[in-house]
Amino acid sequence: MAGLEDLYREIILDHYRNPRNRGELEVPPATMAEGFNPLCGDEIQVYVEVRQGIISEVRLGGQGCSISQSSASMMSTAVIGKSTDGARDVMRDFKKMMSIHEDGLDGDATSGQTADRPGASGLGDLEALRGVVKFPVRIKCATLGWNTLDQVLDLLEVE
Amino acid sequence: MAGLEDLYREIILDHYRNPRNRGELEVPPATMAEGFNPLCGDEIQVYVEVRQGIISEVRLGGQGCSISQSSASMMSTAVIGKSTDGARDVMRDFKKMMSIHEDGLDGDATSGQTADRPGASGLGDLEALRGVVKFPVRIKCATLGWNTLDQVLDLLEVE
Amino acid sequence: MNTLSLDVAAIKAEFPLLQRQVYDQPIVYLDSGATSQKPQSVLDAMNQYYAEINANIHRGAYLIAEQATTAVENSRAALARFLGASVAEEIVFTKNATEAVNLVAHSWGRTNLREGDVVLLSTLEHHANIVPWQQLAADQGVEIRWIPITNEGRLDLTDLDALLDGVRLLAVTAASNVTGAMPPLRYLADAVHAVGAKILVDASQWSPHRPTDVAAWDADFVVLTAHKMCGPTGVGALWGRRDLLDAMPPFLGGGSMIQNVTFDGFTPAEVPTRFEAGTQPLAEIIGWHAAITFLEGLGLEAIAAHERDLTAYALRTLTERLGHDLTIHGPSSVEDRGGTLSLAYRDIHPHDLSQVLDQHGVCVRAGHHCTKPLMKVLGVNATTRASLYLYNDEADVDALADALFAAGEFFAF
Amino acid sequence: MNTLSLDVAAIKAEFPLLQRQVYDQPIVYLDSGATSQKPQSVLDAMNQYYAEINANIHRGAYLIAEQATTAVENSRAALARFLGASVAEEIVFTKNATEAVNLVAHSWGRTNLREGDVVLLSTLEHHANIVPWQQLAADQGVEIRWIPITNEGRLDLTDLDALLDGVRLLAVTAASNVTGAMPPLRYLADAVHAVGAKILVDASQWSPHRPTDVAAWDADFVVLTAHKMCGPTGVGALWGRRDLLDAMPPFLGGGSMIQNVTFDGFTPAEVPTRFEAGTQPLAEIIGWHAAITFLEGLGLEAIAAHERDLTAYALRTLTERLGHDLTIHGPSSVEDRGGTLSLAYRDIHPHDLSQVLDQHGVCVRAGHHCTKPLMKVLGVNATTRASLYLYNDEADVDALADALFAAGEFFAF
Ligand SMILES: Cc1ncc(COP(=O)(O)O)c(C=O)c1O
Ligand SMILES: Cc1ncc(COP(=O)(O)O)c(C=O)c1O
Repeated sequence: MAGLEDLYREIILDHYRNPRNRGELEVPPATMAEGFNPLCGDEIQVYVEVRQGIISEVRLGGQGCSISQSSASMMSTAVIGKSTDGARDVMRDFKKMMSIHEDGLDGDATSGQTADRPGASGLGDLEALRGVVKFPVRIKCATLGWNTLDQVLDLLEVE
Repeated sequence: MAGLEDLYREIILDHYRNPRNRGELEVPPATMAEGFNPLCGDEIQVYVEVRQGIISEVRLGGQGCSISQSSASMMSTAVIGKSTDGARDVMRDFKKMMSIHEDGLDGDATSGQTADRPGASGLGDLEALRGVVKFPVRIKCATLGWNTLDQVLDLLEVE
Repeated sequence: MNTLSLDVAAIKAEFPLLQRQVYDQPIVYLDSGATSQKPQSVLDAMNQYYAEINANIHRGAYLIAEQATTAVENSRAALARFLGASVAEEIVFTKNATEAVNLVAHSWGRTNLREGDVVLLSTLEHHANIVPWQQLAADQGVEIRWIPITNEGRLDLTDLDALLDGVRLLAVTAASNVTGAMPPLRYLADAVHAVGAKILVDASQWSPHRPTDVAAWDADFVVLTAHKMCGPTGVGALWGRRDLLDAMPPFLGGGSMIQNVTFDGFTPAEVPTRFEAGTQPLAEIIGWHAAITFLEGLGLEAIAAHERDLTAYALRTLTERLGHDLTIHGPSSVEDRGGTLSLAYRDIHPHDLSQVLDQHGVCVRAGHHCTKPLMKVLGVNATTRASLYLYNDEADVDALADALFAAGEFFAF
Repeated sequence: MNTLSLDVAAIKAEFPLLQRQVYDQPIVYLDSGATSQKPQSVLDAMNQYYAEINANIHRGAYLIAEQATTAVENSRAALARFLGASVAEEIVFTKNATEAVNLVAHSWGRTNLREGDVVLLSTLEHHANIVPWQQLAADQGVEIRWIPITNEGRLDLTDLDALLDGVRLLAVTAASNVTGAMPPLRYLADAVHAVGAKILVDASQWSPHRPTDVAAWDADFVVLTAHKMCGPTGVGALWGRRDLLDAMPPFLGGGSMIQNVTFDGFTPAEVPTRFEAGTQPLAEIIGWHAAITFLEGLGLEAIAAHERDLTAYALRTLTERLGHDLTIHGPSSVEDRGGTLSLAYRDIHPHDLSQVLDQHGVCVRAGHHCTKPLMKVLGVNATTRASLYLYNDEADVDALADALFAAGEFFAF
């Protein structure tokens, strides 16, 4: 049975208490998208500025729980300095880590231990969010910022 | 537990084998309505001719099971010679006998014995259909002709 | 304290789930506003259905099909009586309260409402009683108007007369699933009828807790859902005034709801069959009957009295124990108020709060509770909601207070 | 005879209802086409849900709500795999197959079809796959066209090319609930796709009996219902191709199906949540998973083989025993045919016939089986239908033959 310590790892609480990259960016030159967690009403704004193909700045607005806030905060530090493709790679790895359907359809999602899965490396601090899959209802919290980043990247591609 | 003998009383089988008043009447002067048993697809046509306020003729068309056919057949003999109000009285008594909700909401419909209820007298041969309430699915068979007669009487009132 | 009018220990013993432990502690279930737990008698009724009379109804002329048909129709009659309806035919079974609202919006709404007509909603409404009307508004150009609320989370009826201008339907909850407020339904019905409009009452949060009487409300439509009133998932109902139902076209099409089908079209069946397309939730309808029997066994008045006392205890205890750190979004008195307590504690996000409460065995809901317009007015994204029911007692309230306190410690950076 | 590929005695023992007696005789249940019986494992799964994890899903951050959420999503994944779907998100839970057809007719139909477009139906269709299209036709001026049938009750595809002119959707059953005929779905899908149309398959009478593979059919939409495949009442599903579902507007509005709701309107959620308004039939979804596990445990190929053998035995036995007094409305060979036997015996009305059969413990259905257009073509108002399933054996068929014979005696005036 999963306990609080699986969820509220110290680094998560740290990002919650001291969120990185809060604020806004001017649009344009930055691009912005807004995301909702339909289950709890949390919302987030993700601002991204790309210079010469590299994500130079990310800013985060909105409000949410410790999981959505810390996940977005860690996301911002993880993608700054990466190309948009590089950001998509991190996103893919993160979403893989968050997927309850991963270990084969119909498996018991709460038992899936995936530490040794290849793609899940390279996430750095974000690894601390692995415990969230044991709390399926909170997965949408952890992925809120990411899905919104996804929208921003889509917008950037269209531009 | 109800057995076949509760349903297929001899008089019912007799009316099924030898249906009274089969046929058609010219419309007008007669009035006709068509009824469907939506559960099984049976259909019936009821023709009624009224002269000086009295039902002078009834004819029945269509096809159906022994219960719907015999009930309609008995109905025809019961209402010929009556005023339309008189026909409605018989209809009310018959429907009362057929009602599974009668003995108080929520009662066990299959156990309700209502022989000593006042309104239920005067039905004559139609009393033989009392056993049908023990087979709730067949109630719609027994009332098919009556509901169609009801429509005819409504049409007559409008005229 | 031993003032409660129900023997909660005996009642708890009838609910299998309330026997279970979570994290090695007895469960403290305070989320009955989302769904109630079920007594053994309800599970028994469904098991018995499946083991003895499972058959599709209305169309089989064999014994178990007859028995299933009778059981379902008895259930309809029992629900009619429970609601104070005059005839069983006024009950239409649906899969939940949500489908029931949609049925009215599609069938009554699309037939009776035209561009410019107004549907009046209250700010307290659940999405189930908002979105179907917004869909109608988008399709037909109907206008949606809102009754505002007071600071205490009750309806603000000061400007009711003006609000009623052009209104064809008022759709209003009998009890808010967030603030607990219980609007004055008869007063509203009279006002609405005076302008020739209809009233639909969402009784989802009322019928589990208070005696329901659709005639005393003078309602036109009432929707409710079994799973919040000790019944199973998968079934709800619409009650509608017979003359209104009779005049409404079908909504879902399919088996059973027809009188005739030809290659060229169909003729709908009578009410209520007209609205019951396809195989109904048979076991669930029968389980619901057992739930009604259970509630009536305790007595709806006794349940109401119990909940009023327990709510008063909760309002007092939480305020005393947690003081200014706690906000309760709802009336501070128990008058016309259900046992729904929407809380904000310090600045701890409801998701985090409820997660810590869970570790203490305390089950509460965190979120917008499907009332986003109301959240907007309350100025929050989400609340933490504890909802009391007939199997809760003072010890459950105390456990909630303890757990809130512990959460405060956990997140005290 | 011991050629059947399932151990029916062992299987029967798992079904509580098949243990019961009617009129002091063992029950002979031959009405699985209307609804199947349920194995104990399905009842256990639902009881366990209610006793251990009953909670409303997706919105509670406490243990049992997490467990309920996981159980429901596991069920969705299991159903996806059972149907050969590529992703779980293509599964939308409904209350039955009927609601699933209505969902497509309202959401896809009202968005994509215009006056003059043709919806092609087969003459074999159940009202569930007729009436929603007739409602659409009446609302939008869509034309309904019918594929005729052969004397043996199979689709007559001779003029398919001509029939397809102007068609935007073919809605067709995978197995007739009257004649048992199983149309060539892949052939139809290819023909339909060649003219740029879509195909909706009603798998209600297929999925209980044969391995289902929506990809092999190349279907666009598939509907099915749990209660005919050993699952509980109160739940069904729509499978739809992801790109089609993604482009469809919501149908029922309410809680859960939204991303955001404001005073001015709502934004729908992603697929499949978009189509799942309100509290879902949670216990039923979980019970359905147990049913799928049960069917997969026996093996769908083994079930199919068993039913083919038993159907062959039944066709042979009934014809031998009852001769010219008996008419079977359906294919005389077991190829592309299910175990549904629609009978006419002498001139005894099906209602009367089934009533006498009941006294012999034999449960069959009498009526139009929600296929009135088909009845018209067959030239009858009703048939007596016996339908075979995995728990039936040769003794059940023999009991049917005996009872038919006895009914002949009873009504021999
Ligand atoms: C072929 C067919 N389609 C659809 C249905 C409808 O299923 P349900 O009543 O569960 O919606 C049935 C069963 O009655 C059927 O036999
Ligand atoms: C006030 C209110 N109305 C409607 C509903 C919808 O009920 P259901 O989800 O059973 O349709 C709910 C419960 O979620 C509710 O609290």
